[in-house]
Amino acid sequence: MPRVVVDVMLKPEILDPQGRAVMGAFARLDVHGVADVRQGKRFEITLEGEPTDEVLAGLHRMAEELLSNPVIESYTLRVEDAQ
Amino acid sequence: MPRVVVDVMLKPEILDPQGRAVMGAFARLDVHGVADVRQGKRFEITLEGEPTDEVLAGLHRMAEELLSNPVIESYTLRVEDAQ
Amino acid sequence: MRPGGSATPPLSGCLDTVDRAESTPEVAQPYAELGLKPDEYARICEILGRRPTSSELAMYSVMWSEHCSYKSSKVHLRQFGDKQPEGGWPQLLVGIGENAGVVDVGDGWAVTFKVESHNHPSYVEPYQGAATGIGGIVRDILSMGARPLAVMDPLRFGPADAPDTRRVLPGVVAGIGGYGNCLGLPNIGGEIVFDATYAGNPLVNALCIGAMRHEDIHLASAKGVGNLVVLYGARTGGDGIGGVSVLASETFDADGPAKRPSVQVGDPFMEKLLIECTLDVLHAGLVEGIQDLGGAGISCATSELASNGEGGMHVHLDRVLLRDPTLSPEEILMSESQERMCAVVTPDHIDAFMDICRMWEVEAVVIGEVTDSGRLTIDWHGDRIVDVPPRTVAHEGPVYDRPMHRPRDLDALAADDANALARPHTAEDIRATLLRMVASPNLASKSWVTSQYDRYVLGNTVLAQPEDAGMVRIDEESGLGVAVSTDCNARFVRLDPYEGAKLALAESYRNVAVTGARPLAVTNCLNFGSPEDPEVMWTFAEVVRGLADGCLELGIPVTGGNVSFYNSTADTAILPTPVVGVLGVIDDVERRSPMAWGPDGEIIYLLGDTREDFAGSEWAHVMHGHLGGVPPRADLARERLLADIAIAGSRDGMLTAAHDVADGGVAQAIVEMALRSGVGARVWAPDQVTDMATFLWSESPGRAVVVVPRSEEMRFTAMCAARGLPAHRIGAVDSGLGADTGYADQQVLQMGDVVVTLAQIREAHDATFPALFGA
Amino acid sequence: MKIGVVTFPGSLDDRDAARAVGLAGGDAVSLWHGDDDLKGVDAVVLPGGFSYGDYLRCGAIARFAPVMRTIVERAGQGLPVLGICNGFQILCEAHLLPGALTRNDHLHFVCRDQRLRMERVDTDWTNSFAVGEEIVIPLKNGEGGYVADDATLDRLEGDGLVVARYLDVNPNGSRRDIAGISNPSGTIVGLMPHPEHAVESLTGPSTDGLGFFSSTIRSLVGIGS
Ligand SMILES: Nc1ncnc2c1ncn2[C@@H]1O[C@H](COP(=O)(O)OP(=O)(O)O)[C@@H](O)[C@H]1O
Ligand SMILES: [Mg+2]
Repeated sequence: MPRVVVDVMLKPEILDPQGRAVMGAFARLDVHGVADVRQGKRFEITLEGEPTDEVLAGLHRMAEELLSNPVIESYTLRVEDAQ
Repeated sequence: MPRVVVDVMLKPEILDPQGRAVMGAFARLDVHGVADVRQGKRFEITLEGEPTDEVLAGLHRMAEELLSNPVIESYTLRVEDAQ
Repeated sequence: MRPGGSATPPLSGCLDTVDRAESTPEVAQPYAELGLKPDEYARICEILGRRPTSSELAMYSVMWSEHCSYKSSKVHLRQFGDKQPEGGWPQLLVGIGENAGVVDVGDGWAVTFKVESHNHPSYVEPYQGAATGIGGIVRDILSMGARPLAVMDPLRFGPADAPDTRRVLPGVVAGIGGYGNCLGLPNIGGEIVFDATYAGNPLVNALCIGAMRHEDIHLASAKGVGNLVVLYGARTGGDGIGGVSVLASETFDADGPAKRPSVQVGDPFMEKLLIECTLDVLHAGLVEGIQDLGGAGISCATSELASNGEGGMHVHLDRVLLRDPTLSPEEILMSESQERMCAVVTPDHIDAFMDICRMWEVEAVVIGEVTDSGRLTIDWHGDRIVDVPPRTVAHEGPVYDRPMHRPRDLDALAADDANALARPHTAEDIRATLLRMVASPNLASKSWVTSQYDRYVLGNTVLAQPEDAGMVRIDEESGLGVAVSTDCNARFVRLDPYEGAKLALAESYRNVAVTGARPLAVTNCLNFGSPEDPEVMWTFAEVVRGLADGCLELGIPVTGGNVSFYNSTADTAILPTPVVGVLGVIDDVERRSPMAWGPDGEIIYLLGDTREDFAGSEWAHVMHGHLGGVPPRADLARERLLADIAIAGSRDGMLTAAHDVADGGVAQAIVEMALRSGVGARVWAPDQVTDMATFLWSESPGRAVVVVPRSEEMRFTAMCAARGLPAHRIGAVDSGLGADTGYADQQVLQMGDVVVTLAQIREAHDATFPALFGA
Repeated sequence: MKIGVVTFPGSLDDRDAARAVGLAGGDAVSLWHGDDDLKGVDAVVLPGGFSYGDYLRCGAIARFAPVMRTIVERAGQGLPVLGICNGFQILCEAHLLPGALTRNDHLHFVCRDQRLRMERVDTDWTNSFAVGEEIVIPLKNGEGGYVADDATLDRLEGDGLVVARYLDVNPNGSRRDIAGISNPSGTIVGLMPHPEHAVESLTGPSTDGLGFFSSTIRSLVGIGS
């Protein structure tokens, strides 16, 4: 079945305490060479049928209104074939 | 700068209350044609230099031990060029 | 000077230094976009003897804003200081003007508490707005040297069933819980009130209480020339500086304004580290002066510290650790990034200070030093960008005595008598009213909200929601504790601001006293519409006058607070909402009176007089959608007497339970006590009141329901009689009523002829919030 | 009896756990996350809270603290360890106990007085209770749903490793109403609800929580099983 993936990340200018905590852990665990870590959300949406324009329009609306908070987050949406 | 993306998802057999809540909201908001929603985490890791084998090995170790909990989650890791 | 004017090209691409400001007096500055009036801008130029640099403009504009300078409210707030007993307030250790006032609670302990608003940010982004509201007030308490002990959250929302309330309320609640729970502070109380006027303008007020030993009190002042100024905590980012981007864009970026978030994001984990780190450096004696970074960030902290101290400070702004390296100096000065503190440290203590920061993994950097120049000077990579007298920034902002006018509709409102509304008379109607009232959003169970808050952490919570006041133990050895309540029936305030303010004070005072704690001090958060509206301003002035008079009558000082103006949408101002917090002390928390009554046979007394007081009542609001009439007058002498009796009754073991009577009247008080204990009761109207609806739902002030074991009845009623407080025997706790009333095996509440099971009441009471906001 | 209470950055109930140890008659010793020295304690409590802000996953970062290295090693040799709430999460993340704790099924943080049934009472932390005893202690968590695959759950049940189960309501969607589990030898116990908040009638819903702390003291002096 086709799958839509929505990635939601905090906008770059917004503080990401989670990403920072992970950065800190990397350092303590001797992982080097990392400049920055940001943590966001990933939604895997399995469709019942084909990704028609109508379905995708609905999902874009959801990505904008429900899955992300446009005040602090931005999203990307793409169609994938599920393996 | 090159970027590594790690996606962490709950294993399929583990209940995902967040994904389920999103499903429920889709239905209430009249978005149809969706069979399933799963919510996971996305890490965007910006590297200081090139994604050498050593750096990637360290990040794989982190993805396995820190970013995901293998008891309930699985991960994928890939190198991307940041735009 | 010629402020404004678009003829002169703006600066571009270079740093606006003091030298440059001197040599380019003609440069146009966007002061209006930053909220400054032409005469305010002119005054800045006059103070400096030149035009301000863009950094100076940033500082003045934010520090002279309504929020930071109290320019519209100052002339009125003075009454809190002026109206005091001869010889001053004995309990006051630190008064208004510091981050928070401090009161003496005995045994060498001092307590500080304060309430602040975070209304507008919480409307834009409910979760983060509310979360950072908690974070901000906690830092105010911390900066006095106190360990924060607990938080409370007085909230107001638009109609409970409005779609926007469904967006705002769950987000606000999750934000308060998300931040407070992670910080490890118990949430011990608050308010949730719905009214149409708050649609589009919710009120999110946050209160924090802290305690310290007397010798640990710290103040925000930069003393000791040569001492170092340390900025520690989170890195500075672009949070909350949407407004100042106009400066950055004109000065630095020809391609238009940089993208700057106007939303601040909180990191409660960092705040927890900041608390522990700060208490460690304070207790190690490493700090001369300390200040939190709140609304105006570094601008506020440096100018206030300097202004309160020797008067001089020099800052190297480029040393500030940044989260976003593209920030301009103006933006750094105005950034509202959360979880930062500023300390003044002597040079020989700086290493020890830094060690403690490292231990808590808190970043710290010396950004400047105390000087005797009388000036606050700030450099950016060696160039002077600020050179100002700090008092003019921090304390000598503009003051307005704004025009006032009594609202034109007040007489018409008063004439619209609530006592004339149709009341239920038959048992059936009364029963239906009872079930509808307990399920109405303002009276319904709030546990949907409060179960999202940790009330146990720290292990000293003695009373928490839904009790009348939150109570925490301060000293585990002696049992010394404090109780705090916040209250405001804004409908009373709307109908009569002067009396309404006193009634809010009286209610909060009473809520503290019925737990057995002796009221000691007051904080307030005055939430109003636009001060530029003369009717709002008049109402504000009346409220302050009422509060100040009331505090004098009750013998408790205002120790601090906050004013939030501009709470209005295009066509409506909010109900005037002066949230009043009262703090009380109890020598031994074991002696507290909870809300739940005890076993069978205990006698229920109603203390005080019941009159026909339906104006502004919840009953008029729920059953008739009515707001009008003349609210009751506050009788503060009676409130003092009631408090004395409640406190003595608790202390001497004469009371098993006590509950204040307010919103929803005696009916609501009895219902809450019964639900809390799970045991039924029989209740009847006192002789004084013939009309059952008046007995049940009138909101006459100065009343409380208390429960007395039979063995104490004589002693208790004798005490009331001797002191002249009416005590009406209105019922008895009775777990066996079910059998007599046709509900065998059930707990039953009988009020007059009305019989209802606790299960029925509970169902109505509990269902409302889940139905509105999800299970 | 010296019982260590670990403080991680973001630990919140460490003071409470220390108080509970004291009320039960033990000596609480504070242990610092960055120290790998256990200061000679006879048992360890990993307290509740939000170590590292609960960022990433609860307990995921704390698990790597230096003190945990020593605790994992000593736990393998039989040192009694109790993990409460965040401490339970850390124990699972450190693989000292099986399974994991996930987001509550209703997605809210929940704070309530929770009734539990005690099921395994021969551990170092529960030997003061009777089998089937019902107790009420506070529960407060956002990620307290216990999950494990069916095989693990069956093994936990079959080997009698479930220490306590939720009664009345399942507050977080835990599989099989599990509120706490133990290792086979009963030295390590993880518990989602908070016994340290039920040690004084003044501040807790009961004093039922004291039993957990007095149990270790009993077993350390050799009274327990
Ligand atoms: N309504 C009020 N009643 C009493 N004091 C007030 C009120 N509003 C503000 N204050 C006092 O004015 C001072 C400045 O307030 P504010 O700038 O909000 O302080 P901070 O920046 O520390 O939060 C504080 O001492 C505060 O308590
Ligand atoms: Mg302050």
